[in-house]
Amino acid sequence: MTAQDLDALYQEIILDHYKNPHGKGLREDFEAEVHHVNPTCGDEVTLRVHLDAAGVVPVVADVSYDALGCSISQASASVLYDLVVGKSVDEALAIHEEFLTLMQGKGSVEPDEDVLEDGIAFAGVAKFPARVKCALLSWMAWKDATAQAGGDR
Amino acid sequence: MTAQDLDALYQEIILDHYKNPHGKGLREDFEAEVHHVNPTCGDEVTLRVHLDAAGVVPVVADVSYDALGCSISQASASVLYDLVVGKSVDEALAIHEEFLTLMQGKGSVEPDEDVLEDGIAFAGVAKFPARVKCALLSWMAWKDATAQAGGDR
Amino acid sequence: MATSSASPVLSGLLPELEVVRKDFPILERMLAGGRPLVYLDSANTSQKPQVVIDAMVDHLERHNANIARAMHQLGAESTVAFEDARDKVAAFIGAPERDEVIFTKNASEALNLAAHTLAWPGDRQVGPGDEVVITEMEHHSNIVPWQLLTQRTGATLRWFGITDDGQLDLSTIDDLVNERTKVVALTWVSNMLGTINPIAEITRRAHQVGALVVVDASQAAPQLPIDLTAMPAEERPDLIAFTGHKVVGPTGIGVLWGSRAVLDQLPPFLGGGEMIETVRMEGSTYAPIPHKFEAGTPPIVEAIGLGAAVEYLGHLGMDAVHAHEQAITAYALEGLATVPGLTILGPTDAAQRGGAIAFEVDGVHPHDIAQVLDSRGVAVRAGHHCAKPAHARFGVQSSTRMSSYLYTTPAEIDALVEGLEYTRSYFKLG
Amino acid sequence: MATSSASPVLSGLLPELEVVRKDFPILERMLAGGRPLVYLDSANTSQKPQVVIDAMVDHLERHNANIARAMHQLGAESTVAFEDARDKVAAFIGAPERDEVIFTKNASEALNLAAHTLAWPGDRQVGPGDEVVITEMEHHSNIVPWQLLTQRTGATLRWFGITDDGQLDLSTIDDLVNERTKVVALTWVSNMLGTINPIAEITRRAHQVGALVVVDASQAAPQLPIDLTAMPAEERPDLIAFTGHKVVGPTGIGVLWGSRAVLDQLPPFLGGGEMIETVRMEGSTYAPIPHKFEAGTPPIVEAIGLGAAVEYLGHLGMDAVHAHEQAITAYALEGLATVPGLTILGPTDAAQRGGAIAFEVDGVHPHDIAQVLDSRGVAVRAGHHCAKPAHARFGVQSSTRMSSYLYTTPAEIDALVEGLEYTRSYFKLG
Ligand SMILES: Cc1ncc(COP(=O)(O)O)c(C=O)c1O
Ligand SMILES: Cc1ncc(COP(=O)(O)O)c(C=O)c1O
Repeated sequence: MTAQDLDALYQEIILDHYKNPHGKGLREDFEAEVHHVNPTCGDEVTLRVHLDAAGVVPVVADVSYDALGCSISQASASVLYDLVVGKSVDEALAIHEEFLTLMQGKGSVEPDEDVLEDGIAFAGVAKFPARVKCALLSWMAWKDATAQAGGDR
Repeated sequence: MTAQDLDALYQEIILDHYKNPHGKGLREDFEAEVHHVNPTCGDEVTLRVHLDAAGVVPVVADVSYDALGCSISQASASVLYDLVVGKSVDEALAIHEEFLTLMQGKGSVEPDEDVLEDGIAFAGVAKFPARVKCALLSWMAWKDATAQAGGDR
Repeated sequence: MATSSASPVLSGLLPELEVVRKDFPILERMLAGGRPLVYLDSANTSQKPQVVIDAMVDHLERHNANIARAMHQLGAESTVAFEDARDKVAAFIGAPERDEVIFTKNASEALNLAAHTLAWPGDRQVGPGDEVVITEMEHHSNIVPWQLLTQRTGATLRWFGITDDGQLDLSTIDDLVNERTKVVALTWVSNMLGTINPIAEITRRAHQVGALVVVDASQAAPQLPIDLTAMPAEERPDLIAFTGHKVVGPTGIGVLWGSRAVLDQLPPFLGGGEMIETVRMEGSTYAPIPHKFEAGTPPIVEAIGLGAAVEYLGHLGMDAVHAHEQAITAYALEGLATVPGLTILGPTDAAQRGGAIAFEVDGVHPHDIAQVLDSRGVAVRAGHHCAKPAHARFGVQSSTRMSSYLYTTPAEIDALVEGLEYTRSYFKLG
Repeated sequence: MATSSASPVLSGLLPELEVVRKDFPILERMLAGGRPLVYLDSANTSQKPQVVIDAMVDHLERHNANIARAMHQLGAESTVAFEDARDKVAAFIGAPERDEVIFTKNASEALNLAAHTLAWPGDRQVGPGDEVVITEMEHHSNIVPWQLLTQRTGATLRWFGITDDGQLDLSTIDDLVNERTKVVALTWVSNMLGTINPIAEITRRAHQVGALVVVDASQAAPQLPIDLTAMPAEERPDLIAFTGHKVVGPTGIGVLWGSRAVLDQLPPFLGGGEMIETVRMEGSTYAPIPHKFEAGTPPIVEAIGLGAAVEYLGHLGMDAVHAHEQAITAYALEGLATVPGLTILGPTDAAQRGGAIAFEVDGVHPHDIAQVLDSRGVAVRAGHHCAKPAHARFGVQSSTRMSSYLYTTPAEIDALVEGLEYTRSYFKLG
C-alpha cells in the first residue's frame, strides 16, 4: 500500500474515535454479554447489550464494551455505540446490515452518510481485507449479544 | 535403462536359476523359520534353516524356502542355496558378507567368482537400486533365520 | 513412438491432444537409450502442466509470505492466493460451501483425519460394539486408518468382498451396514481393479442407518466430473478425500471435503497455530472450519499449485477428460487382449471402470515386465499398488498396472502392447 | 533503502551479503508506491533462494514420479532425489542415523505426531497420573497437542513459567520434572521472546527421571548450528521438530528427528501406503523407520526443495549464518532502543537470543504499527505470533515483531527504525 492508501485507511474521524472512544466501559444493566476474538490477531471485545422492551418495539438502551485492539477495531466499537444506542432494535439491525455491506464491498460500495454518519469513515478500511475483521469485531459481537438478549426474535 | 543394461541385469545364469530353482520348497528339518517381505513390492519369502551342530563347527545342513517374487529374487534364493548348504556357518556368513558387499556396491565392486560362483551374475543387479532389495530378500531372511537358530553366536 | 502421426484416430480423445501434451514439459523427456518417455503410471502420480509449475514459481519468487497472520502486502497476496485456491478446489468438486474444503498433505492424511477424530469424544465417537465397514478393494490408506481406529477403540472392522468380475459384492449390504454401523469408508474408483463403485446407492443405505460415509476419491477426482451440490443429500457422502499429485497438482497437498454439519461434530485433529480461537495454558478453544483442521503453516505454495491444477482441468473440462480416459482405456483393453497369456484383473468394460488396468502375464513376474518395459521407455507400475487385500482376493501377490491420463495417446498404448510382446520373447515365452 | 552503500559495516555480517541477497529473487520486488521490499518477517516464514526454486522446477519438469513404489527410470530418479534430501537433512542436524529423519508436512505435524502416538498403547503411553511438562513460552503448535494429549488420556499438563527478563523460570525444575513426568516438550528458541533455552540442562534433568524430551527447533534450526551426534547422549533430546519454510525451504515439508530407540517404541501415527510391511484385512504390520511414520505419498518435491535449502545453508555455513543473525540482532536492539516509548519483550542481550524481536510502542497498537510500516515497504508481524500465553504472561495482548535472517542488511534495520519514528508521528505521539 502507499502513503495515500494509508490516509484513506486512517481517516481523521477514525483516529478521533480511537483517541476518545464513545460509550467505552462495561456497565451493569444488560441482558446479554458476549466475548468475541479475532483468532488471527487476538483482538478481543467483551460486549453487553441492554434492551428496553417496555414500549411497543424494543429499543437498544445501551451497548457497553471493553475492547482490546487496534485503532480500527476500537474506533468501530465507538461508532457502533453512537449509531445504535437509542434506536429501535429493528433500525439498529438495519444499520448493522448497511455497515456490513460497506465493509464487505471491497471498496466498491458508496456509504450513505445519513445512515452511517461517522461510519462512512470506514469506507477506506473495506479495501484492506486484513483489516475488515478488525472493523467488524464489535459489530458481530453486538449482533450476537442482541440475538441472545432476544432482540432479533 | 537401455537394452544393454537389460542384458546386464538378466544374465543367462539368473534366468536359468529362475526357471529351475535349486533347493526350492519347505522341508521338515529346521531349527528356525522366518518370513520376510519386501514392503515396496510385496515379494515374500518363507525360509527355514537347518543347522548340523554335531561336529566341532556348526554346518548349514539345509536351507529350504518358499518364495514369491520376480526372477531376481527367485534366482538369488536358488544361488543362496547352492552357496551356503554344506558350508560351515562361519564360511556361509562370510559368503553372505561378500554377496552383500557386491549388491550394495552400486556396480563398482568386482565379484570374486571363487567365492560367489553363480552369484557373480548379480553384479549387474547392483546397478539397479530398485532391484537390489529383490536380490537380497532371501539372503537377509537366511541371516535372520540363522541367527534365530543360534548359528551366529 | 508416441506421436500423433502413428496414432489411430479414436473418438472421444481430447481435442488437440498434441497441443495439450505440449503443456507437460516432462513428456518431451528422452530417456537412456534415446527412447521417448511413455508414461503409463498416472494412477500412481500424474504429470504437471507448465501452468502449475509457473504458478508455484511465481508465488515463490514474488509473493512468498506466511498466510492469515501476516499484516503486510506480501502476506495479503499470499493469503488471497491461498484462499483463492480453496475457492477453485471447491468449484472443482461442486462443494456446497467453500469453507468445507480442508487442505491436508495428501489423501492419506485426509482419511486419517477422519479416522483419528472419530476415536475421541464427540458426537460421532466410535466405541466398543460399533462397527466400521470398508471394502476389500481399498488402497492401504483407506484400510490401515480404520484398522487402527477399531483396534484402539474396541470397535469391529467389517468389509465388503469382491465378486469374481471385480465388483463390490453388495449381496450382503443389509447385513454389513446395520444399526451398529458408525462408518462406511470406501473408494469411489479402485486404483487396482479400476472398478467404479455405486457410491450413491451405498451412501443411501449407510445414511438410512445413520452411518457416516467416507469416500476415497483419490482415483475418482482425476477422472470423473464431481458435483457434490448436485447430489441428493441422502446420496452425498459426508466426507471425501483426494490427493493433489494425481490431479496434475504438486505433492504435499491433499483435500478433505466434509459437510459442515459433520466437520463441526468432529473434535480437532492436529493442534497448533491457526486452528485455535484462543489459547490459555489451561485450555484452548478452536477456530471454525476450515481452519480448525489446518494446524500450522499449511502447504501454501502447494495449495496454489493445486488451485492452478484444478483450474487447468476445468478449462479442459472434466467431461472431456473423462471421455478421453474412457476412449484410451477401451483402446488399451483391446490391445492388451491381443497379448498371449495376459489376464486383466477387474472389469473389462471401459465404460464401467477407471483408467488403471492391472494385469498378469503367464510366466513373467510383474517386476520383470516393468523392467523390460522400462528399457523401452514405457513406465508402468509393478507390485501390489498398495492394495494387498485386493490382490490376495484374486490369489495373486502382485501385478503390472498401466494407467493413462488426459495426455495419453493411442500410440503410447501401442508402445505398451509391443513392449509386452517383446517382454514375452525376452523371457522366451513362445 | 536497503542497499549496501548506506549500510554501516558491522562485524559478523555474512561476507558478500549483497551477493547472497541476489540469490533471493523476491528481494528485488518493488511494492506499491515504488518502495523496495524490506522483509523483516523471517521468523514467520523465510524467503527462498533461486537454487531451491530451481531444484523443485527441475524435479517437476524432468523427474516427477512417485517414489519407492515405481520401478521405472523416473521412479528411480525421484526416489534417489527424495532419499538424498533425507541424507542432506540428516547431515544438516548431525543426525546419528539418516533413517531417524522423518518427513512431515510442517513442524506442527511433527509435534502432533509425537503427542498423538503417546496416547496409544506402547512402551511410552501416557495415562492418568502421568505428567507432561511444557513451558509458557511455547508456540501454540507445542501447546495444543499436549493439551489434547493430556485431556484425552487423563494425564496432567504442567509448565515452566517465564521470568520477568524473558527466561524460563527453572527454579521449580525439580518439582516440575519428577518421577511422574513422562514428557518434557519445549522450544529451543522462542519465536516471540527470542530466548534461547538451556536444552542440554533440561534434557539431562528429564532423562534422569526417565522422561522423553521433545524439542521444538522451529526457530533454532534456521539460526543455530545443530549437531545431534556431538551432544552427550544424556543431553540429547529424544525428538526434535522443525519446519522447512523457515530454513529457506518450501512450505509443505517439516522434519521430525527421533532417536531410533524412541521411534521404534512409538506406535504408528498415520496409517496407509508406504508405512506398512504387510496388510491383510484382519490386521497389518508396519515398516521400519523412517517409512513407518510416512504414510501415503510424501511431500516429494518439497523434500527435494528442503534438501537444496539445507545444502544452501551448509554452503554459507551455519556458524556464519548465526554470526550474521547475532550482528543484525545487536544492531536492531540498539536501533529500537532509540525509539521513544518502545519496550522490548524478552532478553536484550543479542548473544543470548534469537533473531525475533517483539516489542510494544506506547500509544500505538501493533496492527497500526504494522500497517504504517507496510506503507513504507517494511514487512513485520503484528499480533500474538501464535504465542498467546507468553503474551498473557507479560500482560500484553499483542505485539509487533521484527525478525531478520541471513539476507537482512543493517540498512533494512534503519528503515524499520525510521518507519517506527514515522509511525509515532503519524499517530501524533509527540
Ligand atoms: C517456535 C515455533 N514452533 C512451531 C512453529 C510451527 O511451524 P509450522 O507452522 O510450520 O508448523 C513455529 C512457526 O510458526 C514456531 O515459530
Ligand atoms: C485409491 C487411492 N487412495 C488413496 C491413495 C493415497 O494417496 P496419497 O498417497 O497421495 O495419500 C491413492 C494413491 O496412492 C489411491 O490410489
